[in-house]
Amino acid sequence: MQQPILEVNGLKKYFPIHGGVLGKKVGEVKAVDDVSFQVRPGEILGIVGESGCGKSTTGKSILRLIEPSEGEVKFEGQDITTFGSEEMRKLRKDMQIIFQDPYASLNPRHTVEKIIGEPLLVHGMKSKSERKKRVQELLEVVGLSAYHASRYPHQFSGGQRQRIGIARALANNPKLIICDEPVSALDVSVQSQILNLMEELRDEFNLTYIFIAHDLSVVKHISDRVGVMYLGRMVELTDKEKLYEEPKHPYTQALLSAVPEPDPDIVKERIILEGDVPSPANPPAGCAFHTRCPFAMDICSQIRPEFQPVDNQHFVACHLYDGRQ
Amino acid sequence: MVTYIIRRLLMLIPVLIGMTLITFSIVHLIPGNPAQVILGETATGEAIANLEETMGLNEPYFVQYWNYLLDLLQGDLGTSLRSKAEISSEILPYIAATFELTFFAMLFAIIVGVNAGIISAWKQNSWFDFLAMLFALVGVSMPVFWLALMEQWIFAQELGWLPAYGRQDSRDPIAAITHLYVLDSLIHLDFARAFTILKHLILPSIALGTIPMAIIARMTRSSMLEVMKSDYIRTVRAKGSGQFLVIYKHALKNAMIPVVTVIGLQTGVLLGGAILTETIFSWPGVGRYVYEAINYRDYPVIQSGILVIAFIFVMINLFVDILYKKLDPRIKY
Amino acid sequence: MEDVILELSGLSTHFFTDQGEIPAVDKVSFRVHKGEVVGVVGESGSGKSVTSLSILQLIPSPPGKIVSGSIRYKGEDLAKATEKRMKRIRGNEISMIFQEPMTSLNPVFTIGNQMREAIRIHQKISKKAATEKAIQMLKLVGIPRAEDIVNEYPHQLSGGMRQRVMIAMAMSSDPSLLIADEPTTALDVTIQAQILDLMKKINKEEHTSILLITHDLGVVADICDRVVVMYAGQVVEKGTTREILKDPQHPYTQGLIRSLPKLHGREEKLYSIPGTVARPKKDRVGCRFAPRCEFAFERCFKENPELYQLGDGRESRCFLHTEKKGERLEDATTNT
Amino acid sequence: MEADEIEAISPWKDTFRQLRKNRFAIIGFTIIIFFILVAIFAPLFTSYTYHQQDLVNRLQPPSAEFWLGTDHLGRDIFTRLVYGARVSLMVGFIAVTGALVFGTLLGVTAGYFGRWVDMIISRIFDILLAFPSILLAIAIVAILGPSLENALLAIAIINIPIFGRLVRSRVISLREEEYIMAAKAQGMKNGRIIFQHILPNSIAPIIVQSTLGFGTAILEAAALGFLGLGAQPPTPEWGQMLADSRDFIQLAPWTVIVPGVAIMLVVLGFNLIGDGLRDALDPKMKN
Amino acid sequence: ACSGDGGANPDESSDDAAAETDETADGESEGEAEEASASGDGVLVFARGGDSESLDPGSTTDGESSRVTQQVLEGLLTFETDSFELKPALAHDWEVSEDGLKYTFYLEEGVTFHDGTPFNAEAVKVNFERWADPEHEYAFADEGYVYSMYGTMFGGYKGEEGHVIEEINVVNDYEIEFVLNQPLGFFLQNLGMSYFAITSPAALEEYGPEINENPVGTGPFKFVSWTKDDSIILDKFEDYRVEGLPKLDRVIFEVIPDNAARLIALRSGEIDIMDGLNPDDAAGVEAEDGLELLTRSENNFGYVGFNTQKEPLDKVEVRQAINYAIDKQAIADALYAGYATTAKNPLPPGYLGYNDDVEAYGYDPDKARELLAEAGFEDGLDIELWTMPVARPYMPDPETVSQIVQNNLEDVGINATIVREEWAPYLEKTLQGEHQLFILGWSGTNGDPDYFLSSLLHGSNVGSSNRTFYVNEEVDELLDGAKRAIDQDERAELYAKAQELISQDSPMVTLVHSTPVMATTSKVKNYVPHPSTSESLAEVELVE
Ligand SMILES: Nc1ncnc2c1ncn2[C@@H]1O[C@H](COP(=O)(O)OP(=O)(O)OP(=O)(O)O)[C@@H](O)[C@H]1O
Ligand SMILES: Nc1ncnc2c1ncn2[C@@H]1O[C@H](COP(=O)(O)OP(=O)(O)OP(=O)(O)O)[C@@H](O)[C@H]1O
Ligand SMILES: [Mg+2]
Ligand SMILES: [Mg+2]
Repeated sequence: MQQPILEVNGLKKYFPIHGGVLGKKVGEVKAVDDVSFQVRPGEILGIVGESGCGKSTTGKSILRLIEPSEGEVKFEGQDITTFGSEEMRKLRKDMQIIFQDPYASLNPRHTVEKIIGEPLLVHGMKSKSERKKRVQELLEVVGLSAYHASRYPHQFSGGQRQRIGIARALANNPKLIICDEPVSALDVSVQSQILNLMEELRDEFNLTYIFIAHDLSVVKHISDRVGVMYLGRMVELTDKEKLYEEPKHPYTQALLSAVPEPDPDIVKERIILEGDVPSPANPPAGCAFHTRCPFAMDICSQIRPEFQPVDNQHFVACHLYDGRQ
Repeated sequence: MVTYIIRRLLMLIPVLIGMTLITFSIVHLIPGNPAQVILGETATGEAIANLEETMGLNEPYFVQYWNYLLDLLQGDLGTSLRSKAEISSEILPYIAATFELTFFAMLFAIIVGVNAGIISAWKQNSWFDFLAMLFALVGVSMPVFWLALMEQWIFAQELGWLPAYGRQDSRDPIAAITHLYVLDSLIHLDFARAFTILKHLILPSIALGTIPMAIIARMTRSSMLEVMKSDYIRTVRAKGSGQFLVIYKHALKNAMIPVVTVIGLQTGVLLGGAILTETIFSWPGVGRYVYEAINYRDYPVIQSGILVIAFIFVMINLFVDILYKKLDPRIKY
Repeated sequence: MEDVILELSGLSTHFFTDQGEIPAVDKVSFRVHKGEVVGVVGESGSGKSVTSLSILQLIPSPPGKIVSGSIRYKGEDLAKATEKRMKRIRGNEISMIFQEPMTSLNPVFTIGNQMREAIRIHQKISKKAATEKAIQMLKLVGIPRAEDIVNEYPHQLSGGMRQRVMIAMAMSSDPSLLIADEPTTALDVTIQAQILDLMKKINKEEHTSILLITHDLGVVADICDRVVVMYAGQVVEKGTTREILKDPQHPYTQGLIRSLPKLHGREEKLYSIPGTVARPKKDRVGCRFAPRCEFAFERCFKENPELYQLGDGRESRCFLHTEKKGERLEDATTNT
Repeated sequence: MEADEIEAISPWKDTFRQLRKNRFAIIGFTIIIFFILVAIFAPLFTSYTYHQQDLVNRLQPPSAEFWLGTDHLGRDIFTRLVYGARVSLMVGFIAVTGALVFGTLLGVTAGYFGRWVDMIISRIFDILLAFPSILLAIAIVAILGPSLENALLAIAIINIPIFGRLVRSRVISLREEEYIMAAKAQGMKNGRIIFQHILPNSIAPIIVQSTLGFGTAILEAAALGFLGLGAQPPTPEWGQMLADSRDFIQLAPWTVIVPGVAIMLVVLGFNLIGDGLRDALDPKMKN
Repeated sequence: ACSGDGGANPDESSDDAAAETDETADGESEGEAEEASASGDGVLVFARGGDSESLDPGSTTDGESSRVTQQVLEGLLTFETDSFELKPALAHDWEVSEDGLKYTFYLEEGVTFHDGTPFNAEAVKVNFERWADPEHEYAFADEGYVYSMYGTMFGGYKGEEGHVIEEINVVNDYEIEFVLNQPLGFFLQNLGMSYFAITSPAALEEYGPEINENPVGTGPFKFVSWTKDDSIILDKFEDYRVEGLPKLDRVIFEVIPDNAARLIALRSGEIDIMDGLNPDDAAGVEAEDGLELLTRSENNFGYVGFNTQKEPLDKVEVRQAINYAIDKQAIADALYAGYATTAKNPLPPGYLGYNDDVEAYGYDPDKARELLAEAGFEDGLDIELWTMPVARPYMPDPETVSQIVQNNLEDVGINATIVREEWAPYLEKTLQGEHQLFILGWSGTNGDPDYFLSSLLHGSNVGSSNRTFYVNEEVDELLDGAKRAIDQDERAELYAKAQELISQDSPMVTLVHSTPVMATTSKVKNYVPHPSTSESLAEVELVE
């Protein structure tokens, strides 16, 4: 098998909660709680889950935009959590991120030229004219025109801004791009433009994506493999066909059944989950999903299920599949 | 809640220590020898040296500071060089006088400011709004002392409607209990006197309260406008509530959250501004106490006076913070 | 018709701003029948919210103003009703819930306080009785621990719970019509499923008509009987849910449906409508969708098409429906 | 695409456009420009000097000869007023610049480096802010001795924590902005992030605060002048002019009214501009 | 002349909680009146610009304090109502020995203090010893009490070389004897000063260092309450030694710092007497019905001093030139609105030995320029002009004076830079001689010329009150002789001579003697402002 480009082992990110008279740490938000997966070069790994389940934190921890609390992140075989700040800075050429909010992720006081040109500058392209040329090239790649370079972000529509964000991410020919919900803020009709663009770019530049989203159909559309997160944990991870056709984890099943589809012919057996997602500051013991799980057993409230392969490359964290590997 | 208050109090400790250090240093950096001031133009060098000795002025700086801290911890603010009285007891009537003035100034500022702000927001872009906001802008641009002089000139001198100075009818002084004269006269059930005392409060309160009033009015207006745009106000309207309920119940409480902070800050500003107003209206308050002390180089009074004012200011802000949390249930303690 | 509860005809709401006059809602007409769930779909900025707010005269004014048209509620024109009359309608005859459950409740009052207020505005009952009614309503929408919840503040509840509270509040005076402006957009899928379920239940059990505003065609498929599609302030297509989703007539509707990634079935490269969503703009000539339309021809840029009646209450705003161009439209559909 | 029709407008141009539409701001600018011109060309307006005494013509009411009357030393009030504009504008400028420079430095340091640096700087701000400002200014001037320079210094000092806190809070909130995180993700160094991304985006509130600060500084200087702790005679500082004329309010009200109105107008001018800028720069007004 | 039965009328001290100030809380009810119900008749409100510092007269030199203590306490002697002529007070008679070293006083009998204890010779002795001896049990030196006026007037304190009082002998209850170690020409004059008023020894015992807030004397009014920076209330002392006095029931001293406000209050009738009228307002007051304008006689002078030991002011020509350059009349007219006379001597007219023959330096810029040229400064010179930061009766607006002086000097080619210092550093630095030109003044307290001439110009006072650093041995000798002489004519002659010399040497520009103006309502009768700035209100009446 091919050497993975990225390998995440036991990644954890706990945010401290301060309180009490002296403002001591009184608890932690377990935003990401022991997540492991691998990404192969050239593939698109989708990550889905409900709001607050830790998708963004996972993405940002991988890039060390948030310092992970624990765990290992290996990029091309090197554990980058041990890198110093200068090493890390250099590495950022190869690992990029696209943010959810195209409005917030562009500096409102910089022109598009500056926004896209700056990463070039900091990674060594000193010549102004060279940068200018490259910026125009990039703009065309993402479907904008060269004359857009002198504009400011607020003069663009959401979709166009997201294109600028993508151009910025592409500037230094990265190997891996983490896409944190890149289309969820966009209009439906524009969303497909961006999805198509991203696919084209992947093919053209042989990129690898981690594609984070909460929209199951979008993830399904673009990914090769999909991981499902619940309350800071990865509960299921496998090829997309397998996941959508025969989901194994009860949460995945419920999730898939709950998605309304624009097709009156599909009559679904809805699994309506009771209650809300528990707080990550105080996750249930054992399996985090047992409080809402229709198949919950005694063991579920006591022992945290292992995240393990049930079938070939089909990882699930659920006691229902204990001993089926 | 209690933990929050305790935490805030603990956080105050470094601030308080810093404050004592500053007041102490300020006072000791002021040029001029208090012994010289006490003895005046006619003093001999020897007499001055003797007095310095007795007053402990030639101890090393940090020894003096340490002694000062120890005394403070025992509630001892020192002894006034000028009156030779215990500052901790002498200062109380001054604080009461300032408190009364500040209270009424703030009352004026809040009542007028908040309502003007509300009506302005309600009738946005009406002529009332325009005039009120213009007035508020002029209000914040006006020097307090000038306003005080103008008031005194017009209302006391030219029109003779209101008394020009002081806290009460000087011919007929009140028997002070709390030194808050309005309260005292009510305790005595002497309503005629309460009326006179209130009359004395009008001009200085307006002079002192105008700037905060203008600031509060502007703040209330913008805060109200902001709140009025919010989703929950739309919800209330969708429920079929009338405008009055919308404004005075739902919008006001939310809009007051930032306003309360401003009120707290302004109260502190008032305490400072009181120095000017108190001098002009012969108000025997703590601002004037400190100001006179500066002229007199009354070290202990300057240092304690500034410290006490700053302390009150800090306490008001603490109180406001707590109130703030009470108004806004979202905030966790 | 007897059972028409709400009928908008030619409703235009404009905003008068520094940037000029914005026709956010432009001659919108549709009906809601008794017991029916009507969906209004359209992308962001297409005028859905403004339409719904116009019905209850909740448009922020200034800058907004209903410039023409009528809103007939049980025969009465709400566009001309006085504020006093509107107060009695709002929350009583017609209730409304909003997209953002996080911000739609007043953060500084308890749930009970806000619900009681909603109840007592329209019903002369004691405070205690109102509290009881509130608890009863909360139970109806499936909120556990309703007795405690009434004493809690909005921030202590999750998004789904808040949306239920909003629904409970809206339902507390038995309205004939419930307007829901994107009630589930801010919620997670599993929670959305709960809320949609609840709305269906209300529609079935209380026979409340629902005007559901959404941009999610999936939601429409799930719950609506009929659908109105909006684009740039105008209605571009109307029909039953099945008709719209299975046999869209307007190029925009077609494009929209084709550009959605599917959860089921094989996926292929997504269709995409070029360009960006048009904002409503005064004095725009031609079809609003023309710049993005792959079928656009000369006329589309010169005149704005009207809604063509396609029979059975189906309507579509496209010149392709004129006889001459009829076939081309057919072509386009079969091509999908 | 519609966006194509729009030319590239920088946020600054945009602000300027907004500002031009704001009638109050225009009035403010007019007032301030008027006073600036008056200050620059002071000697052209008058044939007197500001310290020229004429004891025979003490306390004269306004007349053709003395446009705004004379003060208790027979000096022409109009002349003093005109020269006083120099003092007031200078006070505002120097005090605000001083406070701005030091406040920004401290604020950026505290906000960006956090931890104990932030702790110490923030506590210093807290302590300074724990004193009512005018009181602190009085105390500082009392240490240094009354003079215009010292009053300026005191006003600058009491304004430092105001700017400092503002900048610090901007820096802290910007640190969490996605575009700052994006900059970090591009591999930019701290210095670049501070100077290219954080500071330019903090400028709007700083400008607003500076403009309003001009007004407050002038008021504070006047208050110190009034207490005899600011500019010293015969400097025609407005607050000090008020203090001088205070005893003559009944005999010669103009001596008191005129400087007061001047102070008010200038401060009003700055406040109008500040308000206008706030509206123009408020990001909420956009989109 | 009055009953000696010591006890106060018990009715008076009812309801004392009401008027209690903080320090009098210890059950002392004497002197605390019922709540102020006696509004209207018999209540006089006297408004001034600042509060008293201390109501213990010996421990302060503050005029605002004397003004009040004058009503509450009395000394052995006092002054006539409008001059420094002595008249009896607690001592009805006195004798001076030939050599001027022994003074015997015969005290009034049957006088009681306000606390009911009897006044006697022992009380006098206790008071004088308290002032003289820092170790005395009532000296309260540890609390910062200093009796500087005593030190100044009697040559120092116990054990010091110049201290003139050798011993004090109580002959009997009503006869007391002061033995001096050297004659002091103005010894009796000193005893008339309000600073040397007698406090009840019982009160000293009772209040200790808080005596400054609880004065107990034998005066016409007794102390009731003191609200700092606001008001001091005194009530009629029913058992006052003089029958029929005081005529008022109550006196309230009110603090109103703002001149304009004080005048407004007078107009509206809120107050009866105002001190510190702005001279510019005098004309208005005079013209107004219902208000009276009063003046105090001249008892002070303001001056521009020279540091005679510093370049270029060590040259007498320069000093004289400056003297000619300054337009004193203009200052008197502009600043004092005419309520001042230009001065030619550092002694107010009417004082013993005032030399009217001294020729004044008139305003003569040409002469000034001439003299400057003579001294070698034909091209002008630069000089510092120090100006005092506080107003005093002799100098109600020093800032303005300095500006006028600056202007005058400019006319003769002297470029004066105004130097401003806070009051304390000002006094310190001028003592140390850091200054060149400086503005200051002097007010009389005991009506004796020595207090003016020696303090300001005697060589031995360089480093204390002589800030001109003027030392002329001839002048010193004259002054010393005058101080020791007891014959007043002889003294007068010596002083006149000294003034002649001083004028020639020109160590200072004597500017003006001011006549401070005051205003009262027309209801106030028998109020006579005293040159010392404090006067007894015993005779004052209010009539409608
Ligand atoms: N800086 C932070 N401090 C404390 N808690 C945080 C912080 N950032 C995130 N969290 C918490 O961590 C959890 C996971 O957050 P995260 O943003 O990763 O979720 P997400 O899956 O991306 O959600 P969404 O779909 O809303 O973007 C949440 O409960 C969030 O409240
Ligand atoms: N207060 C307002 N002032 C000016 N224009 C407004 C205002 N509110 C709405 N509009 C304009 O009206 C148009 C329609 O807005 P509306 O809120 O109805 O869209 P929507 O379909 O509800 O979109 P979304 O899906 O984003 O909620 C928009 O183009 C918007 O610019
Ligand atoms: Mg996220
Ligand atoms: Mg909407």
